Amino acid sequence: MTREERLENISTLSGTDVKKCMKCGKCSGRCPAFKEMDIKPHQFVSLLAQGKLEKLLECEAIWSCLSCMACVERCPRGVAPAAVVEAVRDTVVRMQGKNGIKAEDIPPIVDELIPQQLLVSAYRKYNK
Amino acid sequence: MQEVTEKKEFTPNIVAFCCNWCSYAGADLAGSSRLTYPANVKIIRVPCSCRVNPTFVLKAFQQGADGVILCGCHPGDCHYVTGNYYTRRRMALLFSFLNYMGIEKERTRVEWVSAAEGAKFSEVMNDFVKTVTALGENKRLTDLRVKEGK
Amino acid sequence: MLRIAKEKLNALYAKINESMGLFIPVKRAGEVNYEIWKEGKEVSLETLKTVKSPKNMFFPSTENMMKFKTEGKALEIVDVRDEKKPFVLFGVKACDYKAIEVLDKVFLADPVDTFYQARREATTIVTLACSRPEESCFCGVFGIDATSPLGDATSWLDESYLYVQANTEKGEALIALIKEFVEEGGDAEVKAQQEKTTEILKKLPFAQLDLSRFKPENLNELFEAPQWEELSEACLGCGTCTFVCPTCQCFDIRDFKTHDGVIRYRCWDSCMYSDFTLMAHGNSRTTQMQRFRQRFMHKLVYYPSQNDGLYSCVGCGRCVNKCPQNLNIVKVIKTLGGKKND
Amino acid sequence: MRDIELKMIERAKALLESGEVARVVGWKKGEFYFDPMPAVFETVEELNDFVYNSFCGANLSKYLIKVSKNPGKTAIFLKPCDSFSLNQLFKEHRVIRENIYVIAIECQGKLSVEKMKKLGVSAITEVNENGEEIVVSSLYGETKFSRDEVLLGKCETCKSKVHQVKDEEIILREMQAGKKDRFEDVEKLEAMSEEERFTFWREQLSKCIRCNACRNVCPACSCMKCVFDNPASGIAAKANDDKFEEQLFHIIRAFHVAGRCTDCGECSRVCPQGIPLHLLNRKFIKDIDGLYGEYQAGETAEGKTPLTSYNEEDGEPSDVFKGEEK
Amino acid sequence: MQRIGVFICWCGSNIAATVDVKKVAETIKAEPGVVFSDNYQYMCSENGQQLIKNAIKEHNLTGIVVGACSPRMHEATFRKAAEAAGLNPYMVEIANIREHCSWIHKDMDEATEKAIVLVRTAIAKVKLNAPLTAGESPVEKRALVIGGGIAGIQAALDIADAGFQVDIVEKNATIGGRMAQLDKTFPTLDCSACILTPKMVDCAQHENIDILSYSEVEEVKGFVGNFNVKIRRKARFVDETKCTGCKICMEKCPSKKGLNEFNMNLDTRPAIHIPFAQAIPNVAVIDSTQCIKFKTGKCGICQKFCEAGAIDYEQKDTFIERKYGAIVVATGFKPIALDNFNEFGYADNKDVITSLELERLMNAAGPTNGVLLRPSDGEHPKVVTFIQCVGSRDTSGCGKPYCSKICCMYTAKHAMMIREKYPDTEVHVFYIDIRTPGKNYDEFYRRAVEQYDVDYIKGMVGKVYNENGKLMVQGSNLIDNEQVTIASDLVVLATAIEPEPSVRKIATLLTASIDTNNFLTESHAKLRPVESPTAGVYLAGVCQGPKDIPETVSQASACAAKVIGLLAKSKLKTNPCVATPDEAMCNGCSQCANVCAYGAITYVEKEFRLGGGKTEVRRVASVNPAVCQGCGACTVTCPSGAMDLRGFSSKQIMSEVEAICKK
Repeated sequence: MTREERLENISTLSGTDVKKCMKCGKCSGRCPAFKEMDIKPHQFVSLLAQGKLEKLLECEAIWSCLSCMACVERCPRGVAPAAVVEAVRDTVVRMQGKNGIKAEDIPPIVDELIPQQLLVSAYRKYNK
Repeated sequence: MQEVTEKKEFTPNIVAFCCNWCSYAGADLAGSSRLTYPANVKIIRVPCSCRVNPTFVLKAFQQGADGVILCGCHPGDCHYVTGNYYTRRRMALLFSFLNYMGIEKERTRVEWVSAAEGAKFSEVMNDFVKTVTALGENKRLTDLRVKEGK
Repeated sequence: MLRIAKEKLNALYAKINESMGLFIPVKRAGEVNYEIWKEGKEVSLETLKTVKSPKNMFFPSTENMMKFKTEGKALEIVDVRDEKKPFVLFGVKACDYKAIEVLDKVFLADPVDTFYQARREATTIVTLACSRPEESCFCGVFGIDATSPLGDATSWLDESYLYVQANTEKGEALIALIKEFVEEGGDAEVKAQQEKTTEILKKLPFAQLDLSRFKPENLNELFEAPQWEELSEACLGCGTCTFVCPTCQCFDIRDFKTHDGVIRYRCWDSCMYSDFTLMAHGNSRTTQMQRFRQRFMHKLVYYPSQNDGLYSCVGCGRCVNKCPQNLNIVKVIKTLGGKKND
Repeated sequence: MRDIELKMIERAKALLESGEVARVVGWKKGEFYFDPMPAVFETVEELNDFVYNSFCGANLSKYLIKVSKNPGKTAIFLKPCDSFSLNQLFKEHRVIRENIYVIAIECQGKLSVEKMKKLGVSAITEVNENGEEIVVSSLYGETKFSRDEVLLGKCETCKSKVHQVKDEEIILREMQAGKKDRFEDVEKLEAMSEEERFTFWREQLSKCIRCNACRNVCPACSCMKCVFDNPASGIAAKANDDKFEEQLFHIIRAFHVAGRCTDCGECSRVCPQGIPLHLLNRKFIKDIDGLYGEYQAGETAEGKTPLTSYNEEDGEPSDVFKGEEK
Repeated sequence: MQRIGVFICWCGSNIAATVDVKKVAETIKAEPGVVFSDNYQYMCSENGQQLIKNAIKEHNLTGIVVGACSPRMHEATFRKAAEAAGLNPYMVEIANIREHCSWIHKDMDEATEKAIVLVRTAIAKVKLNAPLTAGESPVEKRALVIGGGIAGIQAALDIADAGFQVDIVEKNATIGGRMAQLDKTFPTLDCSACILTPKMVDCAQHENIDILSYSEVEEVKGFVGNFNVKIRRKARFVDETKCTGCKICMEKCPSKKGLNEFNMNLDTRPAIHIPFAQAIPNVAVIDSTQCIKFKTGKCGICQKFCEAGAIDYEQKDTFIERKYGAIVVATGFKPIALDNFNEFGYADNKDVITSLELERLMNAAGPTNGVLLRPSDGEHPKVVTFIQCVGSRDTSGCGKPYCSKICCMYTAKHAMMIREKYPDTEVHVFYIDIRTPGKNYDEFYRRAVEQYDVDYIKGMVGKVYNENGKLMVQGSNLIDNEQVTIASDLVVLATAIEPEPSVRKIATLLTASIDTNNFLTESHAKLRPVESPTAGVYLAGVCQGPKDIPETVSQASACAAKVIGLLAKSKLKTNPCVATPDEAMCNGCSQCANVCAYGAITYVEKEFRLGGGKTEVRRVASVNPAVCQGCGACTVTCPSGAMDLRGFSSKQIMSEVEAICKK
């Protein structure tokens, strides 16, 4: 995959049109994991729009995004920053080859207090 | 193989009836916004979509049109209060009937396009041309004599 | 007498079709009409009466005559005639064959209708005798023998065979063309069928119609007859009688706009229509009674007065069967015809 | 049947004699039992030819447009289905209610000679009705039919035995509506593919000889001048040999009577080529019922038709194809 | 024989860049009937029109086709030119080769070919055109203004000053509208009431103005110059002619817990009330849903105390019908409901308020007498945070896709006023963009930042939540790429505005078109911005699009100018393109009348000759050309084709179809 194709692929995977972003920052304003993220939700959108693939692929924030979708919910323009995060994450995972967790591996390590949503999002995150 | 290439070259002839107040203005807006659609769409201006007699639609097919589309104000917004309500009934019944006679339902369409919907106008026309192109030439409802080139 | 086994007929049609067109009764969507034969079409010689008569062969319901081609402001006349192809007209009943004689007197008289003439000359007519006439038939009244029609060749049909006999050179040529299908025999069978049919013909309810008053000298009296009003009362003014009639010959000439000019064509017209012979001042016949009267006066008085007494009705009975409101020429003949009808 | 006929003659006589009406519209004898003709009776003497039997299928209501313009009242005998047509004519001001005296008559379904002939009978000389049994004598022998076998097509799907307008009635026996569903054949066609439907209608309409019988018999086709006869309309035509002409004529005709057609079935009855023209009109009726609510033309003599009214919530033209994706 | 002239316009390069105009003009010369064909750079210019006029005269043209821009642009221009040259103006057809051709196609050959077809189509039509003469209709010298806000007031005053009668129909009990609720106005910080109320008084005192308050338009019939309007005068249960506005009833009324709409429901008012001190008319109204008398049948205290005897519990809605020559729609706006924005906690926290609520809280006549106190506990807020673009520029479906236009300015105003009055208050503003086009507008906003130290944060708020009585406003600071949380005492939402919902009904009554956002559509976005597509109906204020007070007032005055121009005419030319029946073919079936929205079709009994000396009386349709609007609904209903439409006859349209389909 060329660089362009990869960018195109991220865009397709995300299913969101980053050009619709009006740079209001509401996504980052709402993000509960904001402080944990080296690249903020609005920057994901902005970086993808600018085609800055390397910055996206190098970031750590894809692992700290909770996939809570609050940014998607709040975006006034119908852009889905979390979907971009997820698309970048997929891309990174796929570039690494198959190393995700399997469903059967989870039960032994599950703490009863872990919220269900976190499990689901973790599964989304690590099983690509 | 040849048939495939021939089909590709087929450009349908589309007659679009547009009401003066909404859809014709919508087409104007598509123009002033430079929103393209294929040149084989030709527009006839009518005061209201309710001016379009089924005879005109059939006349178009007789003369070899491959698709006929009617555009009017959105129901409720008719410049003439109720005109498009009648259009809606007339054309629903006519198109259903034509299909009952075996005429491809994709050849006929009604769309409500307001004066502000230049983009919609262009989208609708692009889509309609695409649909009719895929359908191919109108053979079931045409008067072959018009094309007689003897 | 020659005969052809019925099961060979389809092969025979195919053979004829190799060198000439074949116009023959064909069943389509439940009704039998003359059509150009094609492999796979359902021929129905058994049908007594086709809905439309075979006059279509020579006088098609629509016929292109010429074309005006325009380019910008220039105009060109284009010949579009294509009526010279040889045809076999197959299965014509005695009444319909007689009707062709009636049409000939119109179209082949001076000025000759060259479209009609060309088709007529290019066609070989094979007639078919009747064996099962019905209540609406009254060809006998016009001196027609339904059991032995003429034509270029005559045929008879029974359960197993089609019997053929050539009457003219054209007929001989046709039989030569299909000789591989024919064998000798059938004289006795044909004779027996003719005798049987003749008996039935005598018993038909309209066999004894009296035409004696339909003479040129009674023209005015018949024209003024008060009964027309009542006879025509229920007439819808449709063209059914005209269009199923084997002798009606009226047509209209119209133009059709094409993408590059105009096609001038003629098509059947009916004197029953309110716009028949419409002129600038309006119509010559303004009421349905007048139009109704015109049709029957023409069949029974005007035409014979110009054609040595030949009626332009052949008693096929199609109008009797098909009139939506059951009006017909028999009712006219009975009302105005003569003593015997009373 | 005969008892009804006698009662009808009796009433017609009384009405004419009393001067209550100037004329009576009914049927008169033909050459056979099975070919009665519509007729106008102005004197008691003329009533000698009056007839009413199972072959009186013709819908007489349209004659009133012309006949009722003459001075005096016109009495008319109407079968239930014909009464719908008359009501529709009232609605369209083509006939004035005050000028008409409607006598509602019994109808047990009318018979078709065409059907008998298609079933192999020819040279018919006599027909006898024995209730449900129809005995046909011909030069070739005698045949028995059940009434249902030889019912006119329009009577098979008879929509109602209730007169929609009447001043009096002559009904001696109970009447039953048709046994066959009115929309069954339409549904069969709808279930076909576009291609199949096209072939079906192509086959049927290619038989059309453009005799205009369907139009001229139709009570809804009562225009002063039909567009097809009017050179100014731009679609006038007589020829019918080009496939488009047939389609155009029948589509426009069906559209012009849409919402006004009472489904009297006369078009199919009179077609010399046996084209099921009623299936065209019935498609409109079915669509109207389905899209805009049940509507029966001729049920009332007032109000608007489905095509001259609307509802703001009406569906879109594209909706008619929803749910039938193939 | 027809003699057609064809004129192809280049429209500078607008047409000529994609359509080979010379080729079009040349090709068309070969068309039958065409005797003249030419092209020119700007047909609509003086010289272009002269070219047309000369050709008509020199070549005795019987009809002309102009291949140019949309007929909606210049059809009238070319008709006038034709008329000036002695040709009937209706013998002109326009082929739209700009909007429908050159502007949408890129390929020169393709566009040229299409232009030729479009011109041929217009030729086919014009050959069947018939000269038409416009009829005349009288003009009712009275205008109706729907809505009594600043737009309606300004329009009414201007029209009335020109000497014409004006009625203002206002659905509320007083005129004044939204502007009456405002505290100060930007960019000058004038007191809103101080500049509005004198105008309200002017209205009340103007001899030519009739204020129909507490009234609604029920039905509109007729057409430009001749509207017939039915107005519902809602029962206010107080006789308007007797009430002196003494307010004793308000004092005595025992039911005082009604929400005060004028103060955005921030306080209460009695069941019988005058909306605000300077209300016009200064007449009370009873809220019958609240009034004890209406609910239980007992009470009647106000009646007892009313010295003027103005109280009438039996009052019913009444209707008046009036004729108008012109109508101005000025129905105004309302802030959107915030149901879709629970992230800002509006419903859960009393101290999250809208800007319009803040206006009332700041206003001396408001619930707090102008002292800024927070609604929850009446404390003075120390930290105030503003959030802009709440519901505006929102394409997610929760809010409105457009910019509400006024929020940037009023938020700056609010921020500044708070800082001015309460310098100890900390003010933050979350914004996406600051939009301040307008005279002295940006300067105004900069003053808030530079002079008043308002903290403008570029970024949007993600959520507002309550933590120990503090409103935590969490949002992003995009410049610093930080997420910030501001503990605030009061949060003000700059809520998007939308057209007053009743405008939909009014649009339907007036057959004025409305866009997807419920804004009324103007006739032309640039050149006819105050006219609705319905002749005789004009648009003022926010009903047409978001705008501030100066813009609204300008538009209202522009409307007035249009109305005055219309009413000053003694007669109007009517559209000659109306339906006409061919009586000889009419069946009299009434179907056409059933579909006529204007009641233009009636039936007459007419005698016809049948020939042979006989005659027949038949019922036939008759069209009133002054009432017919020319939609053509009747033409399709007529099965015999007896009904046709002038200017758009069946034959004309069919000939256009033929010309288009010709390949």
